[in-house]
Amino acid sequence: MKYAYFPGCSLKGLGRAYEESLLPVMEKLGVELVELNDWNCCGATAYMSVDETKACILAARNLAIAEKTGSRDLVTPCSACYLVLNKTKHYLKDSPEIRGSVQRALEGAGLRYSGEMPVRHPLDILVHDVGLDVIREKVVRPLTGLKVAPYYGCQVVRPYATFDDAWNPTTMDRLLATLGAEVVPYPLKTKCCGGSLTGTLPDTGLRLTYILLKEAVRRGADVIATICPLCQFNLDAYHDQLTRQWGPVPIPTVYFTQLMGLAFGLPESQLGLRRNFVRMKPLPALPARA
Amino acid sequence: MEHSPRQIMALVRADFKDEVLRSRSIWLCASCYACTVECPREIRITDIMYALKQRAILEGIYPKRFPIPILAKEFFKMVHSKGRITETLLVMRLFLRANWRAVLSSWRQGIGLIRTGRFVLRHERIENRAQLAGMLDSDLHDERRITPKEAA
Amino acid sequence: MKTNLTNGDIRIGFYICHCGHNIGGVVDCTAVAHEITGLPGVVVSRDYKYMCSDPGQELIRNDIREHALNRIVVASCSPLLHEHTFRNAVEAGGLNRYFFQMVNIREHDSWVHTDHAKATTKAVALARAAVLRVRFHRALETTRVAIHPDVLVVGGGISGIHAALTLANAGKKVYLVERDPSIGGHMAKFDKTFPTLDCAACILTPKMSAVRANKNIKLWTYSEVAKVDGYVGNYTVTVRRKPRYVNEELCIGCQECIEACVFKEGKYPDEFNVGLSKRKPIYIPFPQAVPQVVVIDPERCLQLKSGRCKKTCVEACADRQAIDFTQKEEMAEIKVGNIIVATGFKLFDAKRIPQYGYGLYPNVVTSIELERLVTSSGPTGGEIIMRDGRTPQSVAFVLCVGSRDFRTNRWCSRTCCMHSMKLAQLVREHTGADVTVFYLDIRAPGKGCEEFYDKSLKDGIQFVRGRVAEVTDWALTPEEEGKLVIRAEDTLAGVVRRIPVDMIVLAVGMEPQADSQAVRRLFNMSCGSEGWFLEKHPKLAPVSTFTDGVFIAGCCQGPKDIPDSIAQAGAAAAEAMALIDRGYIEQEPNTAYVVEEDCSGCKSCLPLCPYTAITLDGTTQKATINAALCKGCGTCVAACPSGSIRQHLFEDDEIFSEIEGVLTHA
Amino acid sequence: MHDANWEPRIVAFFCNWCTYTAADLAGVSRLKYAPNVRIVRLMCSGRVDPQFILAALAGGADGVLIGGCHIGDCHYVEGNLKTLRRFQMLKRMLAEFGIEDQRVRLEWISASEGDKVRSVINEMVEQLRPLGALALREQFKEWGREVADGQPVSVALGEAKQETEVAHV
Amino acid sequence: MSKPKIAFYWCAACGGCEEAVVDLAEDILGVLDAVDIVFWPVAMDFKKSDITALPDGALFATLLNGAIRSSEQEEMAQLLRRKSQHLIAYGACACHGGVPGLANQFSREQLLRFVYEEAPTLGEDGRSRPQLESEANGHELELPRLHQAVRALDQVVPVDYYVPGCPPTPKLTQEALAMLLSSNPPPRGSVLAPDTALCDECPRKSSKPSDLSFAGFRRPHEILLDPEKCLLAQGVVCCGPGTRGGCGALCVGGNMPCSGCFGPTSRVRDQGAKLLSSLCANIAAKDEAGINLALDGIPDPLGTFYRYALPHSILQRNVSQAARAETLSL
Repeated sequence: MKYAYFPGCSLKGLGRAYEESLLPVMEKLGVELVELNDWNCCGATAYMSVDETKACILAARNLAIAEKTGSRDLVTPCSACYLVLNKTKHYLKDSPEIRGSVQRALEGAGLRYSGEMPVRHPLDILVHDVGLDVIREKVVRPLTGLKVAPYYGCQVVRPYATFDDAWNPTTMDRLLATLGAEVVPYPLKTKCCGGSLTGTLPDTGLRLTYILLKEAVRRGADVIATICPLCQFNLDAYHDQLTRQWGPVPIPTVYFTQLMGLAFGLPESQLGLRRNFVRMKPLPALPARA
Repeated sequence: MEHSPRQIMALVRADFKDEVLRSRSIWLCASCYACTVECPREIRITDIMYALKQRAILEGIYPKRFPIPILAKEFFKMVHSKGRITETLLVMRLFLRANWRAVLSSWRQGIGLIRTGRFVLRHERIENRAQLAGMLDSDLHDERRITPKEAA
Repeated sequence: MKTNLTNGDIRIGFYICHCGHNIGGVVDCTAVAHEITGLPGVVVSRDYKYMCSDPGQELIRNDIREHALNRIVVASCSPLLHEHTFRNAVEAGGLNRYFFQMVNIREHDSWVHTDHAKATTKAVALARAAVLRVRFHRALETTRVAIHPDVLVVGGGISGIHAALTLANAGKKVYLVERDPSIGGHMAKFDKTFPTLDCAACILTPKMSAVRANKNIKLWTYSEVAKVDGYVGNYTVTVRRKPRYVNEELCIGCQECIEACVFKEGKYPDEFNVGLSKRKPIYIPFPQAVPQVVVIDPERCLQLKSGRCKKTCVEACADRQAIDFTQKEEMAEIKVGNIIVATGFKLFDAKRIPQYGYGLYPNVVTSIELERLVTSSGPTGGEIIMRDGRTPQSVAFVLCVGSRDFRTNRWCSRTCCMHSMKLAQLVREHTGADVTVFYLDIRAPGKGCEEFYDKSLKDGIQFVRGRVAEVTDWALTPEEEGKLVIRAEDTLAGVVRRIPVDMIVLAVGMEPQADSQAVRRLFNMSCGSEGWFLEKHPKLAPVSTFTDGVFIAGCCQGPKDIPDSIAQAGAAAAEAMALIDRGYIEQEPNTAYVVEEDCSGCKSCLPLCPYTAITLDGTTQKATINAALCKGCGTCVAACPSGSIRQHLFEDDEIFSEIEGVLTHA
Repeated sequence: MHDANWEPRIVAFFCNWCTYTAADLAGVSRLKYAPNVRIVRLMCSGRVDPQFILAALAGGADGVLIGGCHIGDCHYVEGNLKTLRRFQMLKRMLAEFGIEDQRVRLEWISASEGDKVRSVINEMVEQLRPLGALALREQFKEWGREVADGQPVSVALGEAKQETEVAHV
Repeated sequence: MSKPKIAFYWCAACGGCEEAVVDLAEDILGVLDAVDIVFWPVAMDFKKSDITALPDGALFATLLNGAIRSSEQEEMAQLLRRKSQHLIAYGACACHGGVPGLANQFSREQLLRFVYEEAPTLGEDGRSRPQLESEANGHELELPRLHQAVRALDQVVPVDYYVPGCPPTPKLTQEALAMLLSSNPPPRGSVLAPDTALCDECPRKSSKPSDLSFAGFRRPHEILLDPEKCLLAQGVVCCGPGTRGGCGALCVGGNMPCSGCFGPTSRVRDQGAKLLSSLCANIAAKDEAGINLALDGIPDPLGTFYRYALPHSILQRNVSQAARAETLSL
């Protein structure tokens, strides 16, 4: 199973741990991710605020590069990239005007994009293509006893709920259960984490982050598993301000791929766990007869 | 935020252009699409907010020194020149432009990033920057300054 | 064989109607009239403001006399609307009513085109076609079809009951077929009715027992219509009677067999109480059920499933021996002249909106469930209690659940506002809890309804204007702990509010029945795009359908409250009675007929007729058409390879001339 | 080839119960569509004799539209089924006659689909525009000139045949 | 007083109708008693001048067979019309265009190009078209011009009576002649054959089921035809129901389906359209795919339904864009 891979700027920057844990896990499962060469930033949520057509051109360049590789699907782990690339595909399909501008831009650069290549998320690949049974076989060190709150964030299920239900997604829940973890029922799984507001308008943004962390603690979770670098950063980086403003919320936030790595018995150092501000406690001891 | 999304829609329909474009509300939208998915009349509210932001920047009447539009423009410039974003440098640029005092108050995040080896000072770049710049400039929008795409 | 149409015989009067501005505003009527004067046979050509008015029809009558006209053409609105009016005028003028042709230049021309010149050209072309066609018209007589006096009413809800009673009280014999074991429909489940707050059972049960007592009504419950053949006045309906395993004549509803059943207490969800209580395999739907007869559920009764039961119920019914496990499904055939379809509606399944947590949080209930809770004969004896038995301190009503939403049902279900306010007042009365109603627009249009809304406000019921975004159980503040939190934007206050409540009632909207497509095909009706049965005309003929002799009443035609349903039921009964009392219906003489000397007996037409109206005459070995059975579709006429079958009102020459007429004009 | 303001002319055969009623609904709802269509009302689409379609084409129509109820909705149970069967063969034969496929079209339009009447008519007019006029009425006249005192127009409309006054000596 | 003069002539024909006259066998003597044949080029050496010499209307009747395909045939038809009191279209070609009429599926240019330039049998140097005027060893040669389309007789000159059939049966010919000579001939323009379909007199009529629906169609060579059973019932396309009777069902007698040579009844304007309407309405399939599958059993619809009556059909000929573009002068 071979996929074109679009990491996105975050996975090279603040979300480095996401890529560091994703690649070994995928390799363990025999999935080959071929990084697009010379990919550019997808524009995330900020670029579109300046110019819509340019935003589509920006994203379309990546789609064209991906199509040139000839592989069947394009995988992009970061929610913002996943949303922008899918949104661009919809814009190209629905708006002839934008399609015209983008086609012109692509031709000018000797590129072409037919619009057929599906943009997918690692969760979708792991659960639907690889399959939970194959993952279960790879589990060496089951996460029994670890209570995990599954947090999907907003942009991976909205507005395009392609591979999971928009209101109550379950792909990550089932994946974590396969790893042996105890999935805590978490009603805020698709609420917004505050996004870029935590940096620009802290008093508004951080309140959303606090609500997520508090509810996860109240629900007795040991750790929050997330699939988006921005969510991870927000939930991990502002604990001191949150504690000062609202009170302690002692819970770490990790990527679901890091938990998979642990379950597959990969060394912590290789999974970028030391990148966290709030470190994960060592896994609860396995029950005696495991 | 001065106006709720509902009021923004009403103001837009009532042609209160300045009132809307100068308001801070449109900038608070984190584009989480919860409203678009919930709207019983299937109105694409998030896309309308984007259109309003684009118009505000185009006509240069967004609230001055308000961090979010500044972040958007800095983001826009960095992508144009480098092809990729380096978050730490982007945030630095934002704090310098918007409110430099924030540089001081976020020293904890800075230290944390250094401790966890994520404090990058070198720009991430793509090789074919010329190709990207060419593509972005080929977009016709430049001549049609005054009429970017209407609100969807 | 062609009628010799030398121009001398044909004297045509052509009339074009302005219809106020509807036609005159787009089509230049005088120009059209002028253009038509040039056509062969046209003696009179006028344009007039309102042809369908009395003076307009007077015009036709006088012209026929003065100018000895023998053909009339009127260019105005759709023939489906006023063809009848003008045929009467032609007949009143002394001409055969079928020496007339109508031209649709309103719905098909002025109303749908903007270019005046092109619309006028089109009007001339259509008029020309009619003038050429009418030359071939021949005198015809309407055929009368006898109307069987009996009536079939499908659906035993309040509409079906009222229609059946109205007809039966007028002395007509009525078959009332109801799918459930008892009549009563949704109304039987209500506690009180708005806006008068009088008890539903008190006003419904007398009508239900009237149905049982009325000897003119043959009540077939637990039965469904399986097949309908024939046509207006002569329907043959096959009804599938599901086995009750209890003899209706013998059972007096003493319910001793229920006591004696091997199941000591209820085990299966009680449909009538929408699953809030349990029932045994042998049960009576609800205390005031009509017929007051027990029914045995074949899927649940041990004896019927496995044949190994002590059959304590049979022993309990020793003297009357009403229980009979050998009952089989029967197909009964009845002959009726008219059919009234009153099959009602289905409630929106609240599970389709996961944001409201129905099915996830036990204390989120639907309005019908609350209806059963608040009714004294309900599972909790009228006590409004939550699943854990506690009485709720705060109750919220969420309106427009599933309605007025592009993603589910676009329409407004009309009754949920009033229904919810009624339930809100009952909740306040029974529990004193604070009640909040989340609404978009309160719709209380009926008599006494606005006053009812005021009463609700005066009773202290909070009204928050805003569509509920979400119902969750995660608490932000301590007083939200253990409660259901409603997040909604209070659009009047302009803030997003979080309101913790104990119980939430979803006012689910109305939807067409799940099998409405199958039912409409049974009765040859059509459906609107949403799935409600389509009435002949939304304003002028709301209870009749395009199929003569088939009427619709109540919510199957669209969401409405009880007073409107009763009104429609009465209207449908009246219109059916009109047909019955007249005794016949005039059949449009557009049937096909075989010209015997032309027919070669090639039998190509025989398999074509779904009504088996075409048969081979044994002696002549030629095809013949039974005019009574022929519905006038014309399929055989188009198919006869030697052109030996023709159709009144749609002769080949008439249609060829119409084609030529619409084309020869520029 | 034809004058600039030429407009395609379409003859439509609509069944009384579904498509004709839908056209009325389009009128009541004031929907706007191209004025190129002339509607002929028949009780059922099953009554549409292929001869009518050929006569319309030969008489000068540029396109023919047949409207009937959706399969299963026919007021006469299965009149539209026969129409569908005939139409499949007629399409093949018209192709052999050299008539472009878009010129004759069959559409199922139910009584409540007023808007579909609008969209189908508008779409058909636009599809016929590039094909240009069929104009067989003029075409037969011109072809007729080849024979000295050739018979007027085509036999289709039947007058030619009946009223031939025999030039009798 | 001299016997009424009659003439026989053949235009675009195969000579079968002339054969039909000879088929009268000894009955021809009866005919000779009654009439004087003054023009019968296929049988005896008559010359066109024999006719031009006659005064107009001198001929009591002319039995003209064959369709009109060229300018010469048109001229002869005009001539004979002028010279005859009664002009009779004798045989399917004269009545409806006949088998030659099938050429109307193609435009004139298509025909000429294929026959003289593209046909596989042509050698390399054989690709040249015959010219109207040409010169050969000192002589001026002239050829009649090929018409744009094949026409039935009544599309060129007014016709008094029609005797259908390919060829008309001897019985039909005799009745026609007898009728002509009788004192009260039927109204002009009528067809001298019964006005009901062939099934009326078909021996197999009783074996046709009353609920016949076609799963598919097969052609006569594809199955072993039961000599007793109605051919349509065996799934073979038989044009009997849409064709006039009067031939005594000769083809059906020869275990072959009727192909429609007697033309439609007087109430039908387009034989092909009517046959299609009746046949296809009775196809069993209810969905588009199934219907098309059944229709594949009729590979050449136009040839099957318009075998003899294409020129008399409502469309008469190929009206494709190309055909319409060809100018008359070609």
